Amino acid sequence: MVKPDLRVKLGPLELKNPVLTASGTFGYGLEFRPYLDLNRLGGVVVKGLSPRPRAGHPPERIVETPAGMLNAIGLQNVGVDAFLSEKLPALRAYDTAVIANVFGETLAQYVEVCAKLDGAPGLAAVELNVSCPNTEAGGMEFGNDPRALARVTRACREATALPLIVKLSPNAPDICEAARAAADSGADALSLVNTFVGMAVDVERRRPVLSRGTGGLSGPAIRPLAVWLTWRVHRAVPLPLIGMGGIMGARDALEFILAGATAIQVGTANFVKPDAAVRVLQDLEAYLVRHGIASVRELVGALEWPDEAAP
Amino acid sequence: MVKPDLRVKLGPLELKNPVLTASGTFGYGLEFRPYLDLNRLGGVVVKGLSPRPRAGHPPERIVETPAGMLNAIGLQNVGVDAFLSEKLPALRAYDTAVIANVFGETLAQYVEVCAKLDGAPGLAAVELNVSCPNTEAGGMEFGNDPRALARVTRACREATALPLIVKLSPNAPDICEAARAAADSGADALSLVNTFVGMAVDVERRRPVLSRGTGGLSGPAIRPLAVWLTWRVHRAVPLPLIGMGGIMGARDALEFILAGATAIQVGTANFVKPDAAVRVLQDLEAYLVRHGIASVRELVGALEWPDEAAP
Amino acid sequence: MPYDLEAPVTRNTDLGHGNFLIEFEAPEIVGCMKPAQFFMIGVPGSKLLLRRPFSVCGLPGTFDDGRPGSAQVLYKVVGEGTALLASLRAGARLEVLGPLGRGFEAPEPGRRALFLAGGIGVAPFPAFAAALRREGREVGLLYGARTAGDLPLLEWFERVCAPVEVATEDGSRGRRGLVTALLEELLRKEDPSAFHVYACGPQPMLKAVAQWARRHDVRCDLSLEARMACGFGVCLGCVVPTRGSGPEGDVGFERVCVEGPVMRAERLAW
Amino acid sequence: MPYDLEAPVTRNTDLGHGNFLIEFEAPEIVGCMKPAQFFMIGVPGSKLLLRRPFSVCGLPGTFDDGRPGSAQVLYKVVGEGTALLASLRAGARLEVLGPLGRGFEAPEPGRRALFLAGGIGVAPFPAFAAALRREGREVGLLYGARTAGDLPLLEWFERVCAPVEVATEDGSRGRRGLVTALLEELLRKEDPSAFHVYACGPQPMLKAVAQWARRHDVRCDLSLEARMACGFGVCLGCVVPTRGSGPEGDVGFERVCVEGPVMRAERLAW
Ligand SMILES: Cc1cc2nc3c(=O)[nH]c(=O)nc-3n(C[C@H](O)[C@H](O)[C@H](O)COP(=O)(O)OP(=O)(O)OC[C@H]3O[C@@H](n4cnc5c(N)ncnc54)[C@H](O)[C@@H]3O)c2cc1C
Ligand SMILES: Cc1cc2nc3c(=O)[nH]c(=O)nc-3n(C[C@H](O)[C@H](O)[C@H](O)COP(=O)(O)OP(=O)(O)OC[C@H]3O[C@@H](n4cnc5c(N)ncnc54)[C@H](O)[C@@H]3O)c2cc1C
Ligand SMILES: Cc1cc2nc3c(=O)[nH]c(=O)nc-3n(C[C@H](O)[C@H](O)[C@H](O)COP(=O)(O)O)c2cc1C
Ligand SMILES: Cc1cc2nc3c(=O)[nH]c(=O)nc-3n(C[C@H](O)[C@H](O)[C@H](O)COP(=O)(O)O)c2cc1C
Ligand code: FES
Ligand code: FES
Repeated sequence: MVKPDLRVKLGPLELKNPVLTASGTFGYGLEFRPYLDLNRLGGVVVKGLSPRPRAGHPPERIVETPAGMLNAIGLQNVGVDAFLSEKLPALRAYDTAVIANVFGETLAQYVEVCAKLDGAPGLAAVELNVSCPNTEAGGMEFGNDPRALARVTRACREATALPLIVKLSPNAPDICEAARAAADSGADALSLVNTFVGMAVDVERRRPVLSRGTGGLSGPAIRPLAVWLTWRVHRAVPLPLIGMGGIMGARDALEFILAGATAIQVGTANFVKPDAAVRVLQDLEAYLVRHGIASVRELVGALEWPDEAAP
Repeated sequence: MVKPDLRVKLGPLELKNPVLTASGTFGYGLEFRPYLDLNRLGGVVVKGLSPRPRAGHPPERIVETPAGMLNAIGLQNVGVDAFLSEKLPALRAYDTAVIANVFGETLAQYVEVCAKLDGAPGLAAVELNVSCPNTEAGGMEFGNDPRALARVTRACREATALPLIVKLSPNAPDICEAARAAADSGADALSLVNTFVGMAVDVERRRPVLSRGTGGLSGPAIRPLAVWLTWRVHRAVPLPLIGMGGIMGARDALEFILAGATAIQVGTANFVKPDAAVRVLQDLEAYLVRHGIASVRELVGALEWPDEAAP
Repeated sequence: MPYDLEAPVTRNTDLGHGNFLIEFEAPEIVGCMKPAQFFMIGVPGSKLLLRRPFSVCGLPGTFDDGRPGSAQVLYKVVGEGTALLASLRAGARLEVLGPLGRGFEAPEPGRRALFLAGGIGVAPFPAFAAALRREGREVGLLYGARTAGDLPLLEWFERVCAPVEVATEDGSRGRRGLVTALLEELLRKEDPSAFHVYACGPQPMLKAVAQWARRHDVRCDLSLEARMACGFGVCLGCVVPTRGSGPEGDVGFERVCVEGPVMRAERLAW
Repeated sequence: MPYDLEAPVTRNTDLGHGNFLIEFEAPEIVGCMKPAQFFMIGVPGSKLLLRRPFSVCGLPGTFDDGRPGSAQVLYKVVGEGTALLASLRAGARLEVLGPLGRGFEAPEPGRRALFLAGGIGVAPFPAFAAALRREGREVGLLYGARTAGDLPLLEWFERVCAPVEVATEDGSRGRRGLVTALLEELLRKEDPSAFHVYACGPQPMLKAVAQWARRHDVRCDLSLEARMACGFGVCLGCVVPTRGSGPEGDVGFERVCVEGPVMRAERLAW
């Protein structure tokens, strides 16, 4: 059989294959050069960028939980300027879509980062991390308030001509409402999900393990929840989706694709197996060959909903 | 050291120890006689009861996921009358609090079951499962709509003099709002959490594994989420709480107790290790002895919130 | 009465083509177990949350080289749990709950036992065949599979049972075709009411056998499979639709782990 | 350059009191590994999602009975991951990523190496001791623990290093008290600037040593521990506060897995 066609389109963003790496789990990409060929990847989403460098939270920042982990890194990052001058030049040498993940504590900070990224050569898209407390609105996360989410999306839309991806939080009261707010405000695509808020307790010391008390849950534990949210958003909103949450192998990636994701991101798996993303890609291709499927696009949302099922 | 005091009080409901078994994971209790001494348990919550017997959903009803499982049993049960005539007489012979889990598709059904249970000798309390679609309100789950939740709680409160526990759904847009609605409407205690909605896809057959499409996620995977929700509700509402979600051992039970649960329920663990609940109890007692803690009640909500933590 | 034990593996033999025969020591369980009852088996520390159901294949007296107090389980690697089992060596420990479920009943006096096995569905038959032969009963086996490699323990059955007839879908051994064709053929030559049919295998095969048995009014028991969480009746996850078990005496659901795994063919509402 | 390999366990020796020495074959990694660098080790199919970090304890040439192309790791059972390791036999397979992190640098010419170990914190020292001794350098060890059983490999060090002094909190071996007392005592007798101190052990011990080294202006390197998810710099989970690394040159956070595990004591902002 001829090689299956892996190309996918997320609105204006064209990818040579649907396998990306998730923000915060792949550093600035370059750290993975010993483990895999970056040229193989559909894209790389770098660690979240803020206007200025950030130190992040004190330890403990991470803890393992059953089939998952909690993290409260506190968005430590080099800042957008250092990213542009020190990281991007090396990264754009690879044949992969470089996507900048952006966050802010105010609308102005989001806009500032987007504007700086706007003209950057070798940048393929911007992904907005809206799971960040809005300090001007009492600390409620942007992503949990559809109006704030719409405002930040619209402002970033105006600040950059790059394809705009909005990354949804699973902690929003209604993720479909959030999806619609982003869709109506100029997003080209949606990615989902970010981490779920959780807590682990050190029962010997009788305090939370993490210094921040809570952290974001990622890894295989959340996959059934994330697949379900992907399918819900897929049926609610006409935008292309990027699915993630606990993808360890191609089988898991296919769950998201069948549930409506045009592309997927590999996150926590990168920590466990540094070449996880390339393995996902290889095995995805093998699946298409085995099933005689000419293009991965045929599978997007191709889940057959059982007759007996709930609507 | 003297034996630690394990007694706890959930409003009017007094238990000899805080270890209960969760509804739907312990049958009608009697099935566990080969595996453990029912007299050891603080209480047994039986499978959800409806006015009339229910056949439940067709297979597939369950599927394992990482550190968890999805179920869509469809509330198959013998009905409240058969429970009262066939199950309760044998069960009440044991020195353990028997708690009836109740659900309905209409408010009237909840009330009907509560009224039938009201005078039943040997019944210690009623637990309302409100994660059930309200057929009179377009199928939205009672637990996801604070007003419907308040109404059903108040109606059941009037229908029975038994201690009333309302079991919260983690799928509600705001679990604290649901908790307040139940508290304000006459609940004596709250239990949390019920299962999270999720989905698993059979990628070879390109359809959901479960006949219903979705199922409820339980097991260790959800523990960090459930512990966090317990702590949130504990700080929001003054009612006693019963915590659950992925408790496999005493360490896990202690996470919930420290986060504010006065008692806990062992669920999925009963499938994996039929004597799990008694092991939890034994090891909990050993922990108290090791730490020189006179009463388990000292630990309820005793989590030290770190200074650096988010509020 | 079931026991929940830690059982040491005494051997784990690769029979080729992904089929393995594992043996473990569990004297308490083995002492009260009947053919076609099953175990829930877990591997401590593994990433799988739930145990997996496996029929007892061999009990003391089934295989000549079986150890006292031990049982054998015949399994095929189809996923993570069975792959994990296949990786174990002697000395490893299993968590074993059993005996569970309702096993096979011996045929009425005068009837001959006829086993229908599809591939790994042969697993519950050795213990039953050995027990029946000890009582001097006649036992026949019709054994179907996709291909010759998928016929584990065939040589053992050829020593113990008669007749033993084989069908493979690719014709690589015995007749080309399905095991149900062997059944039709045999019972064209002989009087169906002289037999008690026991069938175990993939669901499509069992459905065909059940239909056939209903049509010809042959006494037929099926050993069923289902996804299981608990194995002892409390999760309600393992049900099959059966006639007369519903709330109003209509079609309802019964548990493979308690009302089965062996059920009379005519009860199934497939 | 790190490799991610499947490495067969060649032995796993119980040293008593929950301490084990495991050996595995990983020639590519071992060929370019330095003392105090570390591995991320996972057990395939286990229920743990993340690998666990372990220092290299022995490299070819460290232990007389070490196999070529193999490394030894000294570990203590403290939780699920280490308990799982302890259950493995020769022939089991590990997932091993390494070498990772910055290891020990040899002391400047003329300085003597002085190791400070707290319990299982002794793990990175054998490979370093052997390498320094091969170059004819002098190596001393001050070894503290709670009790006599918590002093794994003490006999080995007594053959290779001098002086070797021991302190236990319960006095069951050597001096009663903390290892830092041994340090103060030794350096009261000798000129601190003749030493390069290397310390590894529980955080309170390292903090005390770091303070002491700052006070006496002794060159001191610490081998740190932290919870790790990745081990190669991308999760930012393993940080410690260090001076001068913050966004404005203030206190910031550095990664134990990349900027460490060996860090100069004065850099830590504890
Ligand atoms: C009463 C009973 C007795 C059984 N006896 C045997 C036996 O003696 N030997 C043997 O090899 N197998 C037997 N099985 C089937 C066996 O339980 C499954 O093959 C096993 O659970 C698969 O586990 P896994 O982790 O390897 O696969 P999974 O990763 O769980 O699943 C792999 C594939 O198997 C299917 N599957 C999963 N669980 C079951 C199940 N319980 N029944 C049918 N299909 C399933 C899945 O749909 C999937 O296609 C029995 C099942 C039951 C219910
Ligand atoms: C660079 C480095 C090198 C190390 N070298 C060795 C070594 O050579 N030998 C050895 O025995 N141990 C070493 N450790 C510590 C070892 O990684 C932990 O003991 C191990 O991860 C515990 O895993 P577990 O699953 O058994 O315990 P868990 O169940 O994960 O935790 C058990 C206990 O250990 C604590 N803990 C968990 N992870 C760590 C960690 N990374 N550091 C410190 N405490 C932790 C927890 O707070 C808990 O109290 C090293 C750690 C690092 C970072
Ligand atoms: C340690 C860590 C750091 C993360 N940092 C970011 C981040 O900076 N920006 C962001 O949008 N998401 C971040 N995420 C979320 C992931 O990109 C991803 O949405 C989530 O982990 C779910 O996918 P997974 O289960 O495959 O890891 C982070 C996740 C982890 C585990
Ligand atoms: C198979 C199954 C059936 C359940 N049935 C019920 C039920 O009838 N009523 C109810 O309130 N909760 C039911 N639950 C939810 C459990 O009581 C419990 O809230 C949930 O499983 C979380 O706890 P766990 O992770 O310890 O299992 C069921 C759970 C499972 C796994
Ligand atoms: S497997 Fe749980 S009821 Fe049958
Ligand atoms: S362990 Fe991931 S950055 Fe150090």
